[in-house]
Amino acid sequence: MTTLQLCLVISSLLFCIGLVGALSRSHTILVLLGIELMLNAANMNFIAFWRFGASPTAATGVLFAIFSIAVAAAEAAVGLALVIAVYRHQKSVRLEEANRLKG
Amino acid sequence: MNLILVLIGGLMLTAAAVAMSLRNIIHSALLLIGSWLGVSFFYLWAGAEFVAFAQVLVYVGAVSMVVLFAVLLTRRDRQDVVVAPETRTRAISALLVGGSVAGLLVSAVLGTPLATGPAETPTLTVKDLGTLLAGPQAAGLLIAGVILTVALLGAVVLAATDSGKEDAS
Amino acid sequence: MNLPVQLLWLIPALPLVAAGIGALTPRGGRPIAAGAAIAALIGSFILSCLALKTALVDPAAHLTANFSWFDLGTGTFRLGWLLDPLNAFMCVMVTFVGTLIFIFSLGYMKEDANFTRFFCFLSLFAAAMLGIVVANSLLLLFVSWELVGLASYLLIGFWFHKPEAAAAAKKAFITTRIGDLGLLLGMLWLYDRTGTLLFFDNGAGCLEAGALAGLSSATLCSGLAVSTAIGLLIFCGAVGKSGQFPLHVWLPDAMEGPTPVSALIHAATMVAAGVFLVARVYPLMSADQALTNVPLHALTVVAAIGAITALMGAVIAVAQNDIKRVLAFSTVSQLGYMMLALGVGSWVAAIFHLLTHAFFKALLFLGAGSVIHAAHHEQDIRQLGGLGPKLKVTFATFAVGMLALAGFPFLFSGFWSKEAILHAAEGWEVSHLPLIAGLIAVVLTAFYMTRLVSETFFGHGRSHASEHAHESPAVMTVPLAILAACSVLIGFVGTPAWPWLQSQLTGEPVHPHGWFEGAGLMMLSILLVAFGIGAGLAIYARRTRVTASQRDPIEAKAPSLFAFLGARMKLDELYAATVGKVNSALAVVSDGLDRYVWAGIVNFLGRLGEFAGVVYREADEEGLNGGFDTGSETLREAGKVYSRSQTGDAHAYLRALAVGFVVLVLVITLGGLR
Amino acid sequence: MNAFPWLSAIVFTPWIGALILALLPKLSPAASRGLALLFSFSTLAFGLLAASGFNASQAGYQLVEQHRWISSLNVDYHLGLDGMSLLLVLLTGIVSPAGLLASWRDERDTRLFGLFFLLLQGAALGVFLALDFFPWFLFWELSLVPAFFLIKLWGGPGATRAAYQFVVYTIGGSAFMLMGFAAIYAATGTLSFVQLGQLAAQGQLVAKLSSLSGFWPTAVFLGVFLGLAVKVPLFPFHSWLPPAYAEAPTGGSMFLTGVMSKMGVYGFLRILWPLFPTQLHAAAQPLLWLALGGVVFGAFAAMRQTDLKRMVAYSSINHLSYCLLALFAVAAAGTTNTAATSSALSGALLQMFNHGLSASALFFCVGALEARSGGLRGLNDFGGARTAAPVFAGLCGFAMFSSLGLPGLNGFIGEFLIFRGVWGLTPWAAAVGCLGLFATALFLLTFWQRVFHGPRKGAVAGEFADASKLELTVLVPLAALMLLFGLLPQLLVGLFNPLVATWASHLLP
Repeated sequence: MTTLQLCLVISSLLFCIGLVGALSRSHTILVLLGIELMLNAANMNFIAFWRFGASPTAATGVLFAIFSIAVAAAEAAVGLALVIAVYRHQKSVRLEEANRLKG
Repeated sequence: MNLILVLIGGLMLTAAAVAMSLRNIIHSALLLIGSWLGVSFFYLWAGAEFVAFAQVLVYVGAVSMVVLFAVLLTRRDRQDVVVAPETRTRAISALLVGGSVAGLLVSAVLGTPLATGPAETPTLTVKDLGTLLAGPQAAGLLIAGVILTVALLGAVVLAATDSGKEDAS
Repeated sequence: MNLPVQLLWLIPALPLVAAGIGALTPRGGRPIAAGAAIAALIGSFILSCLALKTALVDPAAHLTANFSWFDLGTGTFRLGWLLDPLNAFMCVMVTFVGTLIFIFSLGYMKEDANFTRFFCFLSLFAAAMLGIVVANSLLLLFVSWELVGLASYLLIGFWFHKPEAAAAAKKAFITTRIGDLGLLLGMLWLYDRTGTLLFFDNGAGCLEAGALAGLSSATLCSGLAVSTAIGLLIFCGAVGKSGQFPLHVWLPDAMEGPTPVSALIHAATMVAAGVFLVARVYPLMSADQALTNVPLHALTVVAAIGAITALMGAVIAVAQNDIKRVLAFSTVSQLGYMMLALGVGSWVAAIFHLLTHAFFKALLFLGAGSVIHAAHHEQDIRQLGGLGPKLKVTFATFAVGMLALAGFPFLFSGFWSKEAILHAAEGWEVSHLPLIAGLIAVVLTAFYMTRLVSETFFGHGRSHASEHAHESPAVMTVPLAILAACSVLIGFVGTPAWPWLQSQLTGEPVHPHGWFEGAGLMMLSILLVAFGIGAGLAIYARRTRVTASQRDPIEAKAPSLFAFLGARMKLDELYAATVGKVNSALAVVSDGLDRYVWAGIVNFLGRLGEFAGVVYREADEEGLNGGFDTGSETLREAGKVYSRSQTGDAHAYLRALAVGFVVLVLVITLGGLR
Repeated sequence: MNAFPWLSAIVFTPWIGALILALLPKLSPAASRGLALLFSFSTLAFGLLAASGFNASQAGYQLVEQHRWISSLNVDYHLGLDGMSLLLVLLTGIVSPAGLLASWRDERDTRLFGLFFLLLQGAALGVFLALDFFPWFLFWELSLVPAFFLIKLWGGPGATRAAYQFVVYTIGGSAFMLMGFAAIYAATGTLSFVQLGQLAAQGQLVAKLSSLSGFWPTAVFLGVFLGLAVKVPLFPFHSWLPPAYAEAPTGGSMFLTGVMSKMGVYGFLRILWPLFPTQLHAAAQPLLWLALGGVVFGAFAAMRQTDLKRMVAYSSINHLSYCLLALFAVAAAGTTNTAATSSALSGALLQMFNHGLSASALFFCVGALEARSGGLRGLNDFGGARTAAPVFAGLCGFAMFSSLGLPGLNGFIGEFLIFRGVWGLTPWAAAVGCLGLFATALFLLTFWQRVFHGPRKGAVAGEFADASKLELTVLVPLAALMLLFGLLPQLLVGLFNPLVATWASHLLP
C-alpha cells in the first residue's frame, strides 16, 4: 500500500463517516455537519493527489481545495441560515418534518 | 512517515465517528472541531500549509462558531441540545449504505494502480499561490468572491427575523 | 373649349372633395355640405359636357392618360383615365341626373338630423360612380366599383337605427360582393394573361386587338376560350351590381334607404354600372364570337341572364304593394333588358336604354319620393289613392315617367330605346327566346305601371295619410319637371330615323333605316303596350279600390300565385336555406375544428411535452376540453405515481443517491461496461 | 456608411427607457406613462431618420453594424436594414405608441406596464434588425418574457392560462428552431444569416448538413419551420392565438397582432426561405393547403365568435395566412412567372404592414367599446352605437373597411397583389382563397350591424360617450395612414421594391 493509497483510504473512511452521520441523524444541523465532513474528505483527496500525483508543480489540487473551502464556507452559512429559517417556521429542527416539497 | 499519517488519520476518524454518534449536539460540534483540526494537520503533513491555515480559519474558527450559534438559536430550553435517540432501522440502513460505500471506495482505491510522482515534497509558497490566483485563476477567484457575497446576503436574508412575523408568532 | 384627357380626373375629384367637406362639416353646417355637394356636381357636369365635346371630335378614338401608381418588381403598376363617347355620355348623364336628385334631396331630407352626412355620402357615391366611368384600368374601375358599393351600403343603411335598413345594407354589400369576387378573379386572370389592366394603352391595353387575340386563341380543358371564361367572371360583377338574376335579391331590400338614394343609386346610376362595365369590356366579351368550335359564347350567357331577369322582374312587380318595390322590380326588369341587348350584340342599344332609363326611372323614383313625402311616409299603394288631384305636378310628371317606362309609342324616350333592343334581339341568330321574353315583359311592364298609377293617383284616398296629402315644395317639383322634359326629349337622339347617338357611340356612321324596316316588330310591340295599359286600366282604373284591405283583383283570382310573386318567388327563402345554411355550417365546422380538433391536437402534443417535465399542471388543465380526456387521465396517473417518489424526505434522497452510486459503480465494473 | 449606430439606437432606445423606468420606482403613474410614450415614439423618429438616409433603390443591407461578439462561437453583433426591416421598424414605430395610448387609462401599475411594453418593443425591433442567428434568437426569446407578463398581469379573467399557453407553445416551437440552428452551426460553423444565405444559394448548406447525417436537412428545415409557424401562426398551429389576443390588455393585443405576429412572417421571409429554398419548394404544396386553411377557417371561425376580441383574433389568422399563401405559392412555383412572383411578394410585404395598422386599430376600437361597457365585449352586448357615438363609429368603420379590404384603403392593395400573384402561380389557390375574402366581409359587416346599427340597446342604452380626445389621438392618425397608404402605396412599395425584384430574379428554379 503506497502512501497515496493510505491517504485515499483515510479520506474514504472520513467520507463514509460523514455519510453515515448525514443518513442516520435526524437533527438538521448534524446532517449538515455530516455533509461538511464529506466535503473535507474530498478536499483531502485533492491535496493527496497533488502531493503524490504525477505533476505536483501544477498546483491544481491546492487551488481546487482553496476554492472548495470557500464554497463550503458559503454552503455552511446558507445551510445554517436555512435551518434557522425552517426552525422559526416550524418550531422544529427535525429534517423529516421539513418535507413540504413532497410531490 | 506513514506512521504520522496513520496517527493523524486515526485521530481524525475517531473524532468524527464519535461526533456523529453523540446525542448532545454541543459535544458533537466540539468533537468535530477536533476532526477538522486533524484534517488541517493532514494538510500540513502533506506540505499544503496555506490550505491548512485556511482550514483552521474557516472550519475551526468560523464554521464551528456558526454551528454553535445555530444550535443555540434553535433550542427552546436547556435540554433541547440533547436530541432523541435515532430509530434503529434508520441507523442500520445508514450503516449498511455507508458501509457498502466505504467498501466500494476502499476496494477501488486498493485495486487501482495509481501513478505516483516524485517523492520529494513540492514547494509551493504562498507567493506562488497568490500569483496563480491573481493571474491565470483570477476568474475563479472572482467567481468565488461573488458566490461568497451572494451566500452572505442570502444567509442574512434567510435568517433575518421579519419583525411583523415575529410579533405574530 | 375642350377638356384635355389629362384633366379628366377632375370630374370625380370635385365630388370627392365635396364629400370630404361634408364629412368634416358639423351637423349644423347644412348649407355648407349641401352647397358643396351640389356645386361640385354642377362643376362636374360642366366638365363632363366639355369632355363630351372633346370626345365627339373623333368618336372612334380612345383618348387615354396613363400614369404609374407604384413600382412592381422590375416594372410599374399603371392606372389611367380614358375618354371616349361611351364614358363621356355616361358622365353627362350621371352628373345631370345626380344634380337634379341632389337638389330634390334638399327638400326631401330637410328634416333629417344627419342632413350633412347624407350629402357627404351622396357626393362620395357620385365621385365613385364617375370614377368607374372615367377609369382606363380595370383595377381603377374595380376600386371605384367597390367604393360605389360602400356608398350604397352607407346610404341604404342611412337610417341605420331601423334594423331592416341595417340588414338591407349588409345584404346589399354582401350580395354584390359575391359578384365582385367573380370580377376580382376575372381581373386577376386577365392581368395574368395580358400583363396589364389598362383598357387602352396604344395597342398594349387588354382590350386591344393584340391581347384579345391571345385570349381568344387559348382554350381551357373544357374547350372554353380563355376570353369567354374571363368575360363570364367579369360578368359576375355586373350581375351582382346590376341586380341580375340570381343576385338581384338585394335590390328590392335596398329600398329601405331614403327615396332620393333609391332614385340615384338603385335606379339611375349605380345599377347601371354593371351594364356599363359589360359595355366597356365589350371587346373582351365578344372576342369569342368569331370562334365556332367553342361550347359557349360569353354573350350567350349574358343574353340568357338578361332575358330571365327582364321577365322575372316584370312578373314579380305585378304583385308588389309597396310603391318603391314595384319600381325596384321594374328596375330589375329594365336592367335585364339592357343585359339582353348586350348579349344579343347591340351594346349601343343597351347604352341608349341605360341613358333613357336613367332619366325616366329617376323621375319615377323622385315622383314616388314626392308621393311618400306628401303622404307622410306612407308607401303602401293600398293605403294611398286619389292623389291625382291633390298632387298635380307630381301626378303629371309621374305619368310621363310611367308612359316612358311602359314604352308608349313615339313621344316617349323609353319607346325608342326599347324598340332598339327588341330590334337587336330580333336580329340575333342564336335564339329568339330573348325576344319573346322581352315582348312578354313589355306587356307586363305596361300592365304593372298602369296598376301602380291607378292605385296611387286614381279613386279615393284610403287612409288618413293620403286624404291629407299636399303637394311638395318647388325644390322637389322643379327637378321632377326637368326630368320629365328630358324623359321625353332624350329619346329623339337615337330614333331609327336619326341614329345620332348610335353613330357617336360606335364612332362610325350608322345609316338611318327606313320607316318600314322593322316596322312589323314595332307595330307588334305597340299593340302589346296598348294591351298592357288597357288591361291595367280595365282591371284597376275602371273599378278603383275602395278600402285598403280589399283584395287585389288578381289576388282574388289566383291567391297562391299572387302570394308567391308577392314573396318575390321565395328566392330569399331559398338562399337562406341553401347559401346561408352552407355558410353557417362552414362557420360551425371551422369553429368546432378549432375548438376541439386543432386545440386538441396541439394540446395533446403539449401534454407529451409535459410528460418530459414541461409545465405540468397548466397545460394539463387546458387539455381537458380537448376531447382527449382519457389520454390526459392516463398521463396524469403516470405523473402521480412518479410524484409519489418525491417524498420530500431529504434522508431518502441522500440514501437513494448513495445506493445509486454503489449500484452504478458495481454495474459498471462488474458488468464490464467501460 | 454613417458613423452613428442608427440601428442600435433604434433597438436599444426603448430598452433604455425601460431601464430608466426600472430605476425610478417612485415615479408617478402620469410621469411613467409619459416617459414610456416618449421612448416608444423614439422608434418612429429613428425609423423615419433611418428611412431618410435609406437608399431605396438598393436591395442590400444598409446602415450595417457588425462587431465581433463571442469569438469562440463565431458570433457577431450584426445589425442591418433592408426594405423589409425598415417597413417593419416603421410599423413598430406606429403601433407601439398607439398600443401604449390604448392602455393609457389602465391604472394598474402603470410604471411596470410601460417597462414591459418598452422591453417588448425593443426585442421586436431587435428581431427585425439582427442578421446573426445568435442575437436574433436572443431578441426572439426575450420578446416572450414581457409579452407573458403583459398578458398575465394586465389581462382578463382567463389571462393566466392564455399567457402560459402562449409561452409554452411559442417556446415549444422555438426549441425546435434552436435545435435546428444548433445543427446548422455544427455543420457550417457560422450563424450569420448572410453567410448562411450565400451557402444556401450555392447549395452547400444542404450538403454540409447532409454530411452530418442524411436526415438533418429535412429535420432542420422542419424545426425552423415549426418555430416560425407557431409564431405567425400558421394553421393549425394557431390555437394559442385567440385566447392570448382575447385575454391580453388592449395595448398588448395591439402589439401582439400588429408587430409580434409579423415576427413570424418576417422569419419565414428572412430565414426559412433563403436558407431552405429546395425544402420549402418540396413542402410548398401541403403548406399551401395549410395557408388556405388559415384563410378559410380563420374567416369562418371568426364568423362564429361572439367575443369581439376573439373575432378580431381569428381575422388576424385569416389575414396573416394571406402572406404565407403568397410565399408558399412563390416557393411552390419557382421562377416560372417573375411578374406574378414579385407581385405576390410585394403583396405579402404590404399585407404585413397593412394588417398591422388595421388589426391594431380594430383591437383599439374593441378596447374602447370594452371600456365604455365596463368590460363587456360580446357581439350581442351592444346595439345602435352609431347613434350614440357617430364619430367613434366612423373611425371604427375606417378600421373595419380597411380590414375588409375595401379599395381605396390600405388593406386592398396588399390583398390584390397577393391574389394577383397567387393566381399567376397557382390559380386554384387564389380561387379558394376568395372564400376567405367573402367570409371576412360577412363577419365584419355582421359585427358592424350588431354593434353600431339598429336601435340602442345593451351597453349602449345608457350613457355612451363619443370618441374621447385620447381615442381621437390614436384613431385619427391611424385612419389617415390607412387612407394615405391606400391611395399612395408607392410610399411603402418604394422602400422594398428593389428587394422584391432581387428576390424574384434570384429564385432557385
